[in-house]
Amino acid sequence: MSSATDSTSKPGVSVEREQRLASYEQLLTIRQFETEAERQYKAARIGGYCHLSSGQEATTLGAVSAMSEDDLLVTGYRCHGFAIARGVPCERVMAELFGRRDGCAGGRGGSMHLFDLSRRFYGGWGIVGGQLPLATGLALALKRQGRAAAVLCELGDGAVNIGAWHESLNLASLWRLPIVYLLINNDFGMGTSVERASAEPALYRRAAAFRMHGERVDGNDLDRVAQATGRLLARAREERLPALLEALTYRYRGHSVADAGLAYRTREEIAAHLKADPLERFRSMLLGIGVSEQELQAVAERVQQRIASAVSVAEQSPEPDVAGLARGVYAPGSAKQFARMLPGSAFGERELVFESGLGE
Amino acid sequence: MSSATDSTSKPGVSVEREQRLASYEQLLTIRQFETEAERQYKAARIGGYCHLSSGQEATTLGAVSAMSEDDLLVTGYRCHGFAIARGVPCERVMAELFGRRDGCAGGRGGSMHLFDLSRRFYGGWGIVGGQLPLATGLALALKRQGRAAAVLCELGDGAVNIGAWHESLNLASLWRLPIVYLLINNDFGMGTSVERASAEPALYRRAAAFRMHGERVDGNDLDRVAQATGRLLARAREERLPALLEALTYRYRGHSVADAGLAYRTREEIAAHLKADPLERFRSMLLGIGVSEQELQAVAERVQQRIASAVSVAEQSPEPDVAGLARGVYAPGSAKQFARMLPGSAFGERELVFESGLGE
Amino acid sequence: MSAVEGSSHPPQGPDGQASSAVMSYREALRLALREELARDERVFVMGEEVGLFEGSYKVTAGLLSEFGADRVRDTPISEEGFLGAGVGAAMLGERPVVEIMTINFLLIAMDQLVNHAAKIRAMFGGQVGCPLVIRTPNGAGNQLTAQHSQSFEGWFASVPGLKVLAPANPADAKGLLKAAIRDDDPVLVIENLPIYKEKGEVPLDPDHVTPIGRAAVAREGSDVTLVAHSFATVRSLAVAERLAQRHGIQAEVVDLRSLRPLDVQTVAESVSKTNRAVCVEEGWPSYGVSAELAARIQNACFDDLDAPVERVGMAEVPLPYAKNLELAALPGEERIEAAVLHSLGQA
Amino acid sequence: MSAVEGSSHPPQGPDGQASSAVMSYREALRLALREELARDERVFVMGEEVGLFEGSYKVTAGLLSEFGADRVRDTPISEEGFLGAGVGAAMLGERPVVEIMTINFLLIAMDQLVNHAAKIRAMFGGQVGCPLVIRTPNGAGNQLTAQHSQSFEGWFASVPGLKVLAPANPADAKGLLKAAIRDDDPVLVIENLPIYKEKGEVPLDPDHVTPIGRAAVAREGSDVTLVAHSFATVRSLAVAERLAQRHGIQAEVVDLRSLRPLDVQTVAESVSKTNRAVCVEEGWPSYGVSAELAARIQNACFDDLDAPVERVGMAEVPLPYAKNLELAALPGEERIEAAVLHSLGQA
Ligand SMILES: Cc1ncc(C[n+]2csc(CCOP(=O)(O)OP(=O)(O)O)c2C)c(N)n1
Ligand SMILES: Cc1ncc(C[n+]2csc(CCOP(=O)(O)OP(=O)(O)O)c2C)c(N)n1
Ligand SMILES: [Mg+2]
Ligand SMILES: [Mg+2]
Repeated sequence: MSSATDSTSKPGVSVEREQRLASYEQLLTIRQFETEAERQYKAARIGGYCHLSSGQEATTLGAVSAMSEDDLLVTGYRCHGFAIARGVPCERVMAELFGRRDGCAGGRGGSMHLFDLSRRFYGGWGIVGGQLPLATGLALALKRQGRAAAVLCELGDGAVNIGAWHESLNLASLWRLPIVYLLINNDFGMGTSVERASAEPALYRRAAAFRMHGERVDGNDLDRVAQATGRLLARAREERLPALLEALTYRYRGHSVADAGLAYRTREEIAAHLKADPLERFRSMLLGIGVSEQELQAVAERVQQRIASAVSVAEQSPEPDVAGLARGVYAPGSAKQFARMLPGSAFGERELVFESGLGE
Repeated sequence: MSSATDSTSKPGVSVEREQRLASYEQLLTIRQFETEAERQYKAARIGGYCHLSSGQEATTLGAVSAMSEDDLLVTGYRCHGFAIARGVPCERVMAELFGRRDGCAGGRGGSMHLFDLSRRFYGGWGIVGGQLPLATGLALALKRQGRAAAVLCELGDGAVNIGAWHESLNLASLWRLPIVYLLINNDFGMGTSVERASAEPALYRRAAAFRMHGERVDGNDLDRVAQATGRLLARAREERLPALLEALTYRYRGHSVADAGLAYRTREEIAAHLKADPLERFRSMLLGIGVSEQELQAVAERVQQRIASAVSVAEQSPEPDVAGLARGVYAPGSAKQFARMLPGSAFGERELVFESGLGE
Repeated sequence: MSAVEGSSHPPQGPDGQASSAVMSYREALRLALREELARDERVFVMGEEVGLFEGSYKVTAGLLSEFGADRVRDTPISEEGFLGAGVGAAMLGERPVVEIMTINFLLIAMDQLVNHAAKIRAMFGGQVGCPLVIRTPNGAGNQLTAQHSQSFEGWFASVPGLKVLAPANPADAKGLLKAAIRDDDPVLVIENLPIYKEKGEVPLDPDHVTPIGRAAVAREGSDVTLVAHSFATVRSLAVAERLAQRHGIQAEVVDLRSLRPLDVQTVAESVSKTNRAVCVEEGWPSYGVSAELAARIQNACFDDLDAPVERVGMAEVPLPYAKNLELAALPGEERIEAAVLHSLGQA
Repeated sequence: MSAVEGSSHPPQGPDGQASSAVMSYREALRLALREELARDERVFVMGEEVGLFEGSYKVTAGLLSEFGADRVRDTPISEEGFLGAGVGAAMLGERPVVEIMTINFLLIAMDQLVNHAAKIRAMFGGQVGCPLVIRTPNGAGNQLTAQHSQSFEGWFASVPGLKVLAPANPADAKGLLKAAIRDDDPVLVIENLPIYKEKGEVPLDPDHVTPIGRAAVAREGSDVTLVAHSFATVRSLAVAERLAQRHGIQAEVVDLRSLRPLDVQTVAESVSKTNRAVCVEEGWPSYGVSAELAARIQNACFDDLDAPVERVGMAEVPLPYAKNLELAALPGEERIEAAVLHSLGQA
């Protein structure tokens, strides 16, 4: 299946060349999307928390590119890149950040809660480590349903010290669930370095506490991330064995747009990491295999246009309907169950909440 | 300090002999106390849950005997033996089980919540794993206060899969806290064997996830338990290094008195374990070093009397004063803060709760 | 409204079986689980000691041997982990029924239930639901002490996205648990330790469910309305008999059955008739279920009330162990009776 | 009752300093922490990002460099672990002040707070206490969405053994936090995201504390009583001005400041005077703080009430992200105003 096997034959090379250019385009799309999101946030068209993943693109894309269509993706709140890598159109992500009807969560989730059922992207979650138990449950359901698919569940280095991590990994291993935990170690959870948070800072080693396979990979190397993820996902699908994959990378921006990101690290440290920038690295590699500057320029222009058009689609998308505020709180049919709650419920929002229906 | 160094000289032997007889008396006291508690429970003089530790006496006594006076003890709900080993008089434990004023928690805690501040026994807790974070906090306080003491925190094999375990051990290791986690592996958490609950069933190995020292000991061997605990407590006091000590033992009775204990294991299994009974083992050892049957008989009689007298003290101890129902809910002085809560509080218990005072 | 209702097919077995049978609350719950496990492959039961041990309160006894370890799944002591696993499985269309041994341990899994399960449908724009059931007993009694005697159901009833049911008798135990399993939203079913052994007539029709959001008038009366749920309903019914016998007072007892949705209408209709209300709960009343009831009643029945709404609940203390203190703290029949008499101006 | 009180020493600096200064709520909290850290060696601050990062809402800025890493302790993301560590440290006589980044994350640590901290003194017969303080902001605003916009303080206020405070202005922020730190019981101090930047006059006397269990009449009025806490007080004060200007209605605003103990007396005195009450909260009203208030008021002021107690809170939905939906869901000034007018029969 992997194109690497074809890499010596001429057509193979050209297929691979196309694929690599496409990968570059995706990496650049994610980077530029984040840059644009920051700009729009500062222009107050995006609210809430906004966590950028600039610097982590190789991990994001590498891992997602190794997923099969049937696999399920779950992430934390730093999820713009994951949504894009999984194929959610930029304009649907941007519209979500703008809180508009065409957003991939209908404008209800925002930056932290992207979701796309059609692409089996099961969110976008905001409580650190909170996605782990439920991602493990998705894997349990896959197993019960006998589906040849696995879950890829992203988490950050900050999430490995929370109880939910421990309980989830134990269950996954005990029950042999098809799940790969992708631990993005970007050195920090907010302002706290891994060493200041984790008594065992070689995080992948913690998998051993559950007799689970754990390994570490250079998260700035797209190929290695893709290979490792692909191998572990295949093993999860076929042998029902979970695994922990730790990817070492770095975030260039602050924890969220509100954080300058300098209270806990130096400019020099950031600069040093910028030298290993996965985009630059990929670019050099492309130039090395004979891609021209013009071709790269063309990619950059397409990306720029895509982002610009995402912004304009988002701008033009209507706001959600206020009358539907309570829509989706409960499943269709529930309004009947709530009908007898009305007397004495003068909370000032009766019209908004009860009368507009709940699931309807 | 250890009497073992003196074991060749004549006076040393005699001191050791006395100590060993005393240990035997304590082991037997715990065993007989549990037997009596079961009897009293079945006679409906003890209520609530009642968890017996018969079979686990060598671990209990071995570990507690290695504590210094200044060390702190924390346990789960299976704590009768720990209280007795720490020196709480049997009658104060029995009175607690009877729910009487002379109980070591004033009749308010019951079987699961024994407590004795004067002996630095900090409870007696009923939520599985719930004692771990707070025991870790006691160790933090010891460290802040610069005290040459450590915490001994008991937990069961069932508690190692709960989030609180993970968070606590990570903090203890990260902050170098003086605490030894004594993991009593008695093969089961209720009806669930270690293998059915823990993906890594060699539980002591889990300490490695926190770069913490972990080791396993035969929990039916009082000396080994005492040695290991003593060594690890000393290390905790002196080097501020936490540790995990797993003691392998077995509980003969059901999970609680209400459980026959046979749905999940066979009579044969229990019988096999009875062959390694720590009391029998200790008894043989005593006979081996020249203790006479008469001496043992004298011990047995003293123990029997002690337990009988504990029951009669408990019986005679008055019930707590109903008018003081709310006593101790808040610190002294708090009634003033609550005084303005009275209007509109017609809950039918105003007299009991508010008017009898809170801390007063 | 009768205590059992909503059955669409009048129950009639193929060989003329009885349409109902007397069984305990515990057995009624077990029957509901059995029927739903048999009806729908997606249903599975998960929790501590639900399998081999047959349930710590024996609700799931026999199910492991009937349905196997995949459908009746024992878990480690990891409430947050396995409740969360239920959340995820439900998102993928399974119908997990998670048992939390007692409501006290649900505090460990709050994040998965409140911050996750309750949010899923709305937060992602309706793309996916979470048809999860959580069964757990609340309540005190038998000297289980401060950490094991609590009633937190009002907290969950405050959370949009959740539904909270609390059957007070065997028929509703079966009917509401089945309704919960068939519902497309996360539903918390509050069981109760002292009621497990109570017996009652239970419909045998496997398609009988008790509708969600409907209170029941468990006893008719004209002088005062007792509003309760779960074990407090049992106590209230006993007090109502006592009031009739000793004082000639006819108390109506409204059994809420559902805390969210809350059937304010049935409560209000009753209070409008009796003009007096006493709200009873097993838990602490301050900021409890009775607070919401009193707040609703004073609003819906402002002009009908002849006396302030009274509330009775557990004394506001961590429940002590000693039997005499426990009895003094619990909302016993005397305390409820006193509140009724107070409401009627007779004390 | 004035908003600041309980100062025993009239504040007078050695070189004639001012007795109060204008500062933000955030700064007032920081000053309280600094003063208490300086006063008492046993006090230490612990939480995620409280040190090097200077606090995610900058409350603890500067404290690490002033007091060092032992007194201002950064933690891993382990809410249950470090809150529990606070419980244990408090049992041994320390005075930990634990920061939980927002109240939404407190759900992870419920067990340590509710099942442990709250029980300690009573369950062990009074042998040991737990003088722990937990600071955490509640509330919504700025599109933080469903998982980050909640107000659970009523849940904690229902738990015997805990005390729950909720300052609404800088002076009380300082005075109540100091009172909490000096108190011998576990105290939850509810801060609030939107108020952090609000400014006000704050007493500088380091011995000034605001007494626990005393509400404040934040504005006097005769026509209706608005009862609120935390940010809802700020909103209510704004609505009161609006009502005066537009409708000639004089609203009295009672700022609860303390939810447990609850100063029912101040509320009842006010409602007995105005004969009408509107209870306002940022969170969901069903089973919320306003339920307890309405229940208490209808009982304490039964004969004085001219209209049912009204309640205003967040729409009962997981808070959506889109700005227009968020605004529609929050208990904004229009909604409060409408409830007041309704209470007065003017709408
Ligand atoms: C349980 C919980 N505690 C605290 C927070 C606040 N918080 C949000 S992100 C974050 C840091 C997480 O770091 P990491 O897991 O390394 O992910 P990264 O931000 O680096 O992607 C914290 C503390 C939260 N959302 N949930
Ligand atoms: C959080 C929590 N979940 C469930 C329970 C119910 N429970 C009480 S004891 C127990 C088994 C614990 O086993 P283990 O830790 O091995 O201790 P042992 O009983 O063997 O001493 C369980 C599940 C509880 N008390 N707390
Ligand atoms: Mg990180
Ligand atoms: Mg065990």
